[in-house]
Amino acid sequence: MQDTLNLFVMNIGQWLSANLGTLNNPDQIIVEIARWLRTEFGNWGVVGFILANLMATVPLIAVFSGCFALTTWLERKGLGRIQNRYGPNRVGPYGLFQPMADGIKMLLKEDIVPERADKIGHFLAPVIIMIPAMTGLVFLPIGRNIIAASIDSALLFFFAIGSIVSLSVFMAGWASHNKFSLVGGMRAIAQLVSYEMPLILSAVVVVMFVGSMNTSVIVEAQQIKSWVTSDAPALQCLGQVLGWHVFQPWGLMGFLLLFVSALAEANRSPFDLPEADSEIIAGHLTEYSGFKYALFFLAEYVNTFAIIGICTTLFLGGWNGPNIRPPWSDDPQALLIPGFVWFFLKIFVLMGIMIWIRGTLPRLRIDQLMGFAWKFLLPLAIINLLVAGCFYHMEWYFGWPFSILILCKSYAIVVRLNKSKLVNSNRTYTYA
Amino acid sequence: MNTSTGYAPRNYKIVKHKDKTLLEVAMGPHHPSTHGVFRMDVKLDGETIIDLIPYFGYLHRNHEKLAEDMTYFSTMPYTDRLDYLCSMTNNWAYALTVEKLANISVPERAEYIRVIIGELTRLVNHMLLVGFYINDLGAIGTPLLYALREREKILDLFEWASGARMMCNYLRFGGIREDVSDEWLASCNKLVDAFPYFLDEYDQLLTGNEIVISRSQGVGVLSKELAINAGITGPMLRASGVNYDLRKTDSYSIYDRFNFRVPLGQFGDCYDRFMLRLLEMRESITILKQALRDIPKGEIQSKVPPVLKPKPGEAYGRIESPKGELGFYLVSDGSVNPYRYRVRPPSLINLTLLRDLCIGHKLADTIIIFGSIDIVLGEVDR
Amino acid sequence: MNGQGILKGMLVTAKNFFGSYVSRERLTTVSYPEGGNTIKEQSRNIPFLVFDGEDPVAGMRCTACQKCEKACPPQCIFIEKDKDERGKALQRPKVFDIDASVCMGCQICVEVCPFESIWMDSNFELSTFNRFEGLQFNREKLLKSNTYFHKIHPQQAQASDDRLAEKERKRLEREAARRAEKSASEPQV
Amino acid sequence: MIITFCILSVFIIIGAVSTIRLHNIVYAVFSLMLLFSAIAGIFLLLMAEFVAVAQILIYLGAVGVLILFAVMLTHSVTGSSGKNIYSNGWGWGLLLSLSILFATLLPAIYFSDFPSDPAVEIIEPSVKKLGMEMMHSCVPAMWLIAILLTAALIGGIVIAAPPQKR
Repeated sequence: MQDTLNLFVMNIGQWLSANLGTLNNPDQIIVEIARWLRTEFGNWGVVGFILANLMATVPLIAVFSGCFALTTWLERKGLGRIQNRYGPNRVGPYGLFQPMADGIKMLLKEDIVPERADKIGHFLAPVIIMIPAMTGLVFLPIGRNIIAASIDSALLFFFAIGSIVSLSVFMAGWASHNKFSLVGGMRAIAQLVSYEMPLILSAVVVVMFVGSMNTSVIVEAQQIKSWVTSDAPALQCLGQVLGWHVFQPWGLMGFLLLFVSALAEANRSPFDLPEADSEIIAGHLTEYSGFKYALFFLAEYVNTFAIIGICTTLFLGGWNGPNIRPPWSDDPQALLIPGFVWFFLKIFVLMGIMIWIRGTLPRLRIDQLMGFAWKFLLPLAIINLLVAGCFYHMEWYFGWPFSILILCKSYAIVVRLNKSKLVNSNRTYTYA
Repeated sequence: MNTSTGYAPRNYKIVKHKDKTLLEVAMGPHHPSTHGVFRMDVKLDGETIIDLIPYFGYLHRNHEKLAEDMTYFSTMPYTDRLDYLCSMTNNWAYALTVEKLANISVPERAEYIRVIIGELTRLVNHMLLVGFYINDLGAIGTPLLYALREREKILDLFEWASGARMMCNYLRFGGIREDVSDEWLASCNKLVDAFPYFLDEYDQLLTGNEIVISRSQGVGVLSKELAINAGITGPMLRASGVNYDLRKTDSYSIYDRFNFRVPLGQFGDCYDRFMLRLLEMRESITILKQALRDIPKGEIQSKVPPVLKPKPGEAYGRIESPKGELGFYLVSDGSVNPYRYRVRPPSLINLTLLRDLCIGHKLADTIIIFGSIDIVLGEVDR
Repeated sequence: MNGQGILKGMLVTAKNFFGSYVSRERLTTVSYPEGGNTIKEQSRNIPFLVFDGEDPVAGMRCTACQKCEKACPPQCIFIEKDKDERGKALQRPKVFDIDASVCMGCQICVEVCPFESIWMDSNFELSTFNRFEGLQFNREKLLKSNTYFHKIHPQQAQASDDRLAEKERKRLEREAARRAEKSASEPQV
Repeated sequence: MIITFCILSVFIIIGAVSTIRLHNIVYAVFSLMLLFSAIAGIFLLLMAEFVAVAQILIYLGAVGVLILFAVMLTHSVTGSSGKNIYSNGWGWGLLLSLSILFATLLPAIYFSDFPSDPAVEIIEPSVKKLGMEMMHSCVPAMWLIAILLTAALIGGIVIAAPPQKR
């Protein structure tokens, strides 16, 4: 074992000296190291095979759990500041060690399982909720060819995996044998199943335009090729940004629909009925404590990251961002700033918006939630599909006004249809 | 003896209701949004409420029996604990009743300070109600903390005047305990001028909010006749459109000197009750402005014998507390202690209608209807 | 339902979010141990006994008249009169206990006390590990000097000193008047 | 490759047996889910991504949740009835089923001609080609299914909707 190790170290030194000289595309450093490691593991046999697979997945889980810790801190700080108070500022500078403190607290807390709960279901629920959360991350193109698995039907796989969440939430609700969690479980299934329809339909628009469900192809399609390959750096920057789908009329509507149903899929603010703390204490999480609760929490946040990641890849141009081709490099596709910087920036911006929404909006009732999905989001998604189809075949000077007109009109019609008689009759208050 | 037989036997009864099976849930004393210790046994068909039985009495402290063997004066601090959110209006009602019983006159300056304190307490109470109501709706704390931020300023004024933030024990028979300095009046003026900005911010945040509208309009509708028959008083009654405000009808103490308006609702549902509190806050500000403008100098407490022995008789004094008509009924037999001491709690009487308002609505609506009735368990259980 | 209300609401929270970094008025929380605490001059918590001069027991104003014991609503004050060696009752309490866990700080004892001897303290850090020894305040724990009284409640202390001085002056006048009247009646005899 | 295949097939057997044997219906549904996901795994091994995705989406996401809904709404869920699975003639039943299995399976294997070395050319399974195929050759079938599904959906809603009081 000793000689393979120093052989390994010697190779590293050799490789570094060879490559650092040219550095013709700076954002590919990680990809170069990964490719080189994979060739190195190749000749290690079975151990190498396992290590190569781990290399693809372990950094993913580590990075997104780190993002989870950062978002809990961001959320508590953001909500604090919205409510005119400091966020956590005792543990570490500006409270940065607060997620660690929470983690340790969760580890040390006693894990109470109610006496009448059926143990197997109670134990399995957090395990099963981790599977869709983590596998959802596999299809996110974090940087230029930094992706765990770029398979052909990536998007479809993502939505298929997403539907398992409702199963585990119901198992948690059912297994803890508590009336509030039973109600929470039922609400969760109803909500998750009925919000998958708008989610998938608003994502289909992008597949229709790009022609493939492979996420890295979708992200590539969001660059204006002619501008990016031109020489002027300004044009390169604009090429990377203006190509995003969100700047198309159908893209903007699709993005809004996708973001709203993502809020519902991830049980975030206006739709957090499964664990509505003012009505049914903590919904399906009532009987969980200690590390199982932390697992549920981690899975929920990682699930939110996965769905926000899909939002950015589909509409906000995944790792595309205003960066230019480094002048010293000859490779036309090289980029100065690595792609994952933009990807994580967009994720945290969307997360910030979710925190902002959580700080402001109250909760919907269960029947309004259903009504909102089936009578508001779904028709708009279908109309958006129709408009995108026409937009695809029209010239741009016909397409833009047509789609903008149709989308706004349909939004107004659907709003009027949903306005019930008694509700929002604007109230007059007589003064005696 | 371990009764569980491996499978999980049900511990709740499944009640046959025609053909559907009902889930009986105890929204028990240990529930996050019952504003204190209060239990509702709810029969659920899916999410809609079939039957609701309220249980209260968890916070019963035997207040009325206790008062029968204490002197009139030493019961005063206990009235703070009745409706612990607005302690000074309880003192005022009790002091009013004893003054009626022993016909003690109250000097001018004391009357003005009592009105200022009463209206400040009304602001505090309505702010808390609106904050907790939106918190029950689901906005995690943001409107509540804005309300608490404003409430802090008023509690600082109370602490400056009486020495304590919530349990002030500030009013005495025939006036108030300590005079209020001029700086206090100046800072009170500053607060009253700055308050409408907070209310406008609140309006912009909440009243137009679609989710608040769709969740609270048409929920828990209280008709005029039912409200009058059930003896409902206060903002809940006015939300149904009945024009009955003790400050206007009784015009006790010096309320006839201030001109202010009384807002009335139209439908009497949760949204009206919520909006009414916001509008009443604006009216309280107009009263405060007028009171602060023409408060006279002078002594603050009329001569009262240290150990009060009112001649035998009875008296019933009532005021418009932020929750409704708060009344005290005292019977004295000439001795130092009252023979009978009875409190008319507006929260309890408003609570009796909970079952009629909630039936047919969803589980989430009961929390909102309960929140909009504005209950403080200290007053309900006494 | 067309979303304007929600957007307006979001603007308000955004204004508060950025406001909390800028204006003091939007960030009202005070971090307690480090930052200041907002004790007002009149704020009251648990009563204490005032003594003049140096020696606490000698300078005690309290004469054990037990008025406050009778008037206290939750009856949390316990007084025992002091006896000197020959068993004659002294105008001083040997035992003056206040059960701080029962006392609700209602200030009735201060109003009832005719000798300005019991006043309300504004010190609120009273937490102890033991409910019985820690919160049963005996006489030694309750006695505090008049200077301390002037430090925490300057106006009240000044007012009570004026009243005491006034009473002292009236007593001296009565004394002088009685002496004058006695001396006037003396010569005729 | 072989190891994963063995693990998955073990899961399939466990899932299938426990679906039948378990008294508690809720556990039976969960083991059914295990079965479906193991089958999806095997499809993935065969590089048939689209079919694996369809398997997860349809069986695990929809059929599984549907059965859970059905289980939730039935009354005695914890299966306390505990009827005994073993009827006395189980030996003969097993023998009969095995004989039928071999009578049909063996001739099928014997007569069908496998290509000599199976993986001669790996057909490139791509979703695009499947899509094209679906849209071109079997469009009428697509339309038929679409109409059938909408009819079923509307029928479901009509049954579930509360009776409208005229």
